[in-house]
Amino acid sequence: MNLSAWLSAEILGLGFLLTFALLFYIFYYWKHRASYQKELEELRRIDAFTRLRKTIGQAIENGRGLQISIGSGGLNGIRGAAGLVSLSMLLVITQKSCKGDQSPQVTSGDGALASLAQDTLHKAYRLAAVESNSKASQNQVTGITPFSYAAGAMLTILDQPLQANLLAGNFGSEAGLLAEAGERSSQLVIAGSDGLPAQSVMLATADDALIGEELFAGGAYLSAEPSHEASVKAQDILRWIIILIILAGVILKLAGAL
Amino acid sequence: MDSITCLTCGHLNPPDNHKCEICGSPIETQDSPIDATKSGSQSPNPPEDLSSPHIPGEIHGVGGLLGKASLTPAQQAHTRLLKELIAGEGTTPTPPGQPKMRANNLLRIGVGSVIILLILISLLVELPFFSPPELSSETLAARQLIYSLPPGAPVLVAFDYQPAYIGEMSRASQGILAHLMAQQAYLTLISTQPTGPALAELLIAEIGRYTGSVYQAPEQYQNLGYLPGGASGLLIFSEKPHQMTPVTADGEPAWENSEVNQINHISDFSLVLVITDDPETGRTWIEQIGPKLGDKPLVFVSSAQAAPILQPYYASQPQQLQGLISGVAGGMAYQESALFFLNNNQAGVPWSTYSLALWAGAAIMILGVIVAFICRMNEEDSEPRSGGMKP
Amino acid sequence: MRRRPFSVFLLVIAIASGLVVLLGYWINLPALATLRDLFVRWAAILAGMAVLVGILNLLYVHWLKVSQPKPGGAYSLALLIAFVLTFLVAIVDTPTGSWSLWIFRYVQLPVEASLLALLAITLLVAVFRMLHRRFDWFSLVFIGTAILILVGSTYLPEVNMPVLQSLRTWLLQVPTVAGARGILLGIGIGVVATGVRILTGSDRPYEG
Amino acid sequence: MIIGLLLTLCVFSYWLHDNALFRLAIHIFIGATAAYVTAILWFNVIWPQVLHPIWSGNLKNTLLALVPLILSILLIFKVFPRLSAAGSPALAYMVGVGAAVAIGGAIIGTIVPQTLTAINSFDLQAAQTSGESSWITTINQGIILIGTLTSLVYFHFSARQKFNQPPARAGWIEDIARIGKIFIAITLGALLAGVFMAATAALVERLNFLSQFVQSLISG
Repeated sequence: MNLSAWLSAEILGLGFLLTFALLFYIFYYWKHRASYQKELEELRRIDAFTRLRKTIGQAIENGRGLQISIGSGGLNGIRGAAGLVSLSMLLVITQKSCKGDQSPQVTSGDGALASLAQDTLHKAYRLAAVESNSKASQNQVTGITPFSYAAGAMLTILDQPLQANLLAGNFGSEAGLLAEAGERSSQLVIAGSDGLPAQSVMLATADDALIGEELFAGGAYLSAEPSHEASVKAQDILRWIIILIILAGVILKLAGAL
Repeated sequence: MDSITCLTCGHLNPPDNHKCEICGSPIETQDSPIDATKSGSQSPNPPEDLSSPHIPGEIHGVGGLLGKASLTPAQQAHTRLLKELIAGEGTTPTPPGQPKMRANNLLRIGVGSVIILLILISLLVELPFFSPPELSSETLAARQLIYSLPPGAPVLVAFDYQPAYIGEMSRASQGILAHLMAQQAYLTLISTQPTGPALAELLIAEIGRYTGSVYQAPEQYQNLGYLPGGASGLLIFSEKPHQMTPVTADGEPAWENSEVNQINHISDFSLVLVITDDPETGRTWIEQIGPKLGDKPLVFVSSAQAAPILQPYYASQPQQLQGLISGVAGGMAYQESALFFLNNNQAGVPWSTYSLALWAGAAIMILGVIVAFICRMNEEDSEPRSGGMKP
Repeated sequence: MRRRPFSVFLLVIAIASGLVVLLGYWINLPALATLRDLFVRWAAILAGMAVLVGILNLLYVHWLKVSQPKPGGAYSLALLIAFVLTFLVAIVDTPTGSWSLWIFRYVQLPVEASLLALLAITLLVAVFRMLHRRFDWFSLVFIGTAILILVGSTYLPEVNMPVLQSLRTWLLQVPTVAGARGILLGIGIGVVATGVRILTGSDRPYEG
Repeated sequence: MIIGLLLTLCVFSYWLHDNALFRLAIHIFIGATAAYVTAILWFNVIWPQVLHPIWSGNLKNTLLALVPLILSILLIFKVFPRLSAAGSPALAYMVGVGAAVAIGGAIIGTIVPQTLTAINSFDLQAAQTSGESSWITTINQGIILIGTLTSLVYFHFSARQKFNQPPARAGWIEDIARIGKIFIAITLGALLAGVFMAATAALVERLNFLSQFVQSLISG
């Protein structure tokens, strides 16, 4: 007998969503109240993020910029989520680096993402109370299909004396070409994507790769924002809930209850 | 000053280095900016130690592996070149300014020339060395579904792959598309990627060249062109196809032919065939369209890179995918098994050359493991590293 | 920090439109369903328009490079010329006309396919570099699986390798499925987290 | 045909070294692709879905058709730095709907089905009835279950800060995560093989194109 017949998928899904939203709010207010200082120590070490945080500082020291490629996913569906994560990372990175007049170079493969990146840059300048000096070429669409985007981004990577490349967003296997271009110009390459082929390629080509869900924790690892912290905590708990549901379901199945 | 140990490969680097000479990964000292252009001096232990011992190991490895792939003397010469080049990664005298860039370039050129020459040679010799792939159960299932289609059955075909994959995807899908045409199905072509419509037209024309009878629009197929909005677009298309795609790719009114003018819901198609290179796109189709199809079958032609993710949907209970043809192998198997003959064995991606290239790739990867292992042996004295992404 | 009224307005738009669509997944009211379909359809059309915005941005940046002489201005000029020519042909001849298809076939396809072909070489080199970077069991399992599957995907008549092929099938049907399911679930959770942050207004990428 | 050949060679030259020909080919390619996409957009989106509906049908349809038109115009404002702010509402709308579709897709499309499949695939009855010997099937199902759970655990982020040590997760979580990492490595390895196969197909196809061209020249 099929479990989905016994338990309506919609109900289960709604349960997941509400649980997550609830947990998110609880943690959000908890973090907000308690004036938390050591959020970062509360997360397991992920080499890619550790190195990224160092690199941001070094970029300012050497006056060499960062390039952030936020992919060509657009805003729809799961790909869109990857793009939104990369934007929240862009906000944090720009806030940190624009004081040293080293605001990052952004490339994207979609108009909506590029516009959002522009707004994010402005917002970062505003929050950092720095005069916006962003040029049109600082945030550009380098191509409109995944491969033409990758090809254009390769050229911008090869052209500029960059400290590091962050590939965060929706990519296909063409991400390998971007990573290789960064390697050619001896830049550090940190890469993460929601696409699975891209992840395998990044693992092989990039200096540091983010696997699966790690990309979606980017905000929490880079900033001390309570909302990011809260969502990571909520993610952890939701994950355990799913694990328990699977275990319970299997046990019930073995017991023949389903 | 003490020399710095690279946390990544354990290699001892001179104190002024910021990127490891061996692995090129940044050396994490708090105050040292990662700047490869600064690191350039020779490694404390002479690089010859790194390279010389592993030559025999490689001869064993390469001989053993490429041997299976029937090496011509020319190819052996090139594998030897490759070995020297990898040895070069340790030994190349690296002038200040570009530490391991040159070694990397040499490695890239070496590896590239080996595999390119291998492919070119086997293309010219054309030896039918590898036997054609076997017909897998999911491919067989797809074939049975096509056979069961009545003439004139409306079939939705999605061309959702990047033009870059045309070699693999056309080889994978030619068989089933030619079969659909042989069954006189009425094809409705669509794509959620703007370059899809052109790919569709090209493939239809190409198959026409192979089979001798070219499908004609709008009598035998209509090309609905580009469907914007990814998941959202599909969601609406599945319920209101006319509303979401009122015209064809070249702006003519669509849905005019008798085979399709009665179609008001995705489940009115007799079969949905999705040709994709990307597991995300594939999952979007399965998740948005699958549930709405009712008892109508959903069949995939997928690139080899998407197959590992899509296969579970075929195996799942209840089955979310009724047929799957994956990669060049799947396409070949389908063609071999079908009752008609496509005269395209030497066009596009010849199976024998392709197989040989895969063998060469595997051999080079094994070579990489051997080289890395031997380098590792030489680094034994430095602190061991648990490595990569720590759990 | 007090929010400006405009950003409050944006916040309301984002949350309202999002909630309508989200509720449509669960609450089964005809009116809501119609509204949701309308919203989603508009979003799909806008996604198409966003592509156009991207193209305009692309052209704008390259126009700047051409107009105010910069290094690489010539390339940008080539890009703009290629754009104008192709656009004229594709508009006059329609995107599926023979001329448009000719350009597609002999300009776009070769470059894209060649880039992907380069990736094959890049990956092989990357394997060397990766194993030098970190020679640990994770990398070895990673590369080892790849090798096994590559070898198991071909069929030698002389050397029959049932073991290799069944091992490949097992790898693809058991551990790969397990790992993929875990990763996909993880990504799913991450996506939900991102979406919730947007719909609760704690992430507002749209406010400049 | 000759153009295709030249462009192919230009791109392949990047394999040797980054050079002007490669850059030229790439720029032409980006321009041509963008133009083709623009034409497709005109024929499939802008005309039939945004402009045409305005003066077709009754007042209600016209009004409904005005909304995407206005939103589209607002979106286009985003291109011009001065008018950029005017485009934000359209963008906010897209972000809102996009986030909702993402949540819906992730929950209805991925989380729930994958969870249920993980449970349902562990099916002893099926194991008994299946052709192959039942205990092998059961073992495989067990492995899949363990793999799914452990690789999920691998992602667990929260950790505890011990006294002047890097933050680490509880020991037992670490152990489970280590197992999960093996499965993740295998999955990504399988995908790497897939990507390599796809890329190799492209390489073979391109080289075949070249060699056939050369052969046709030789044969005249």
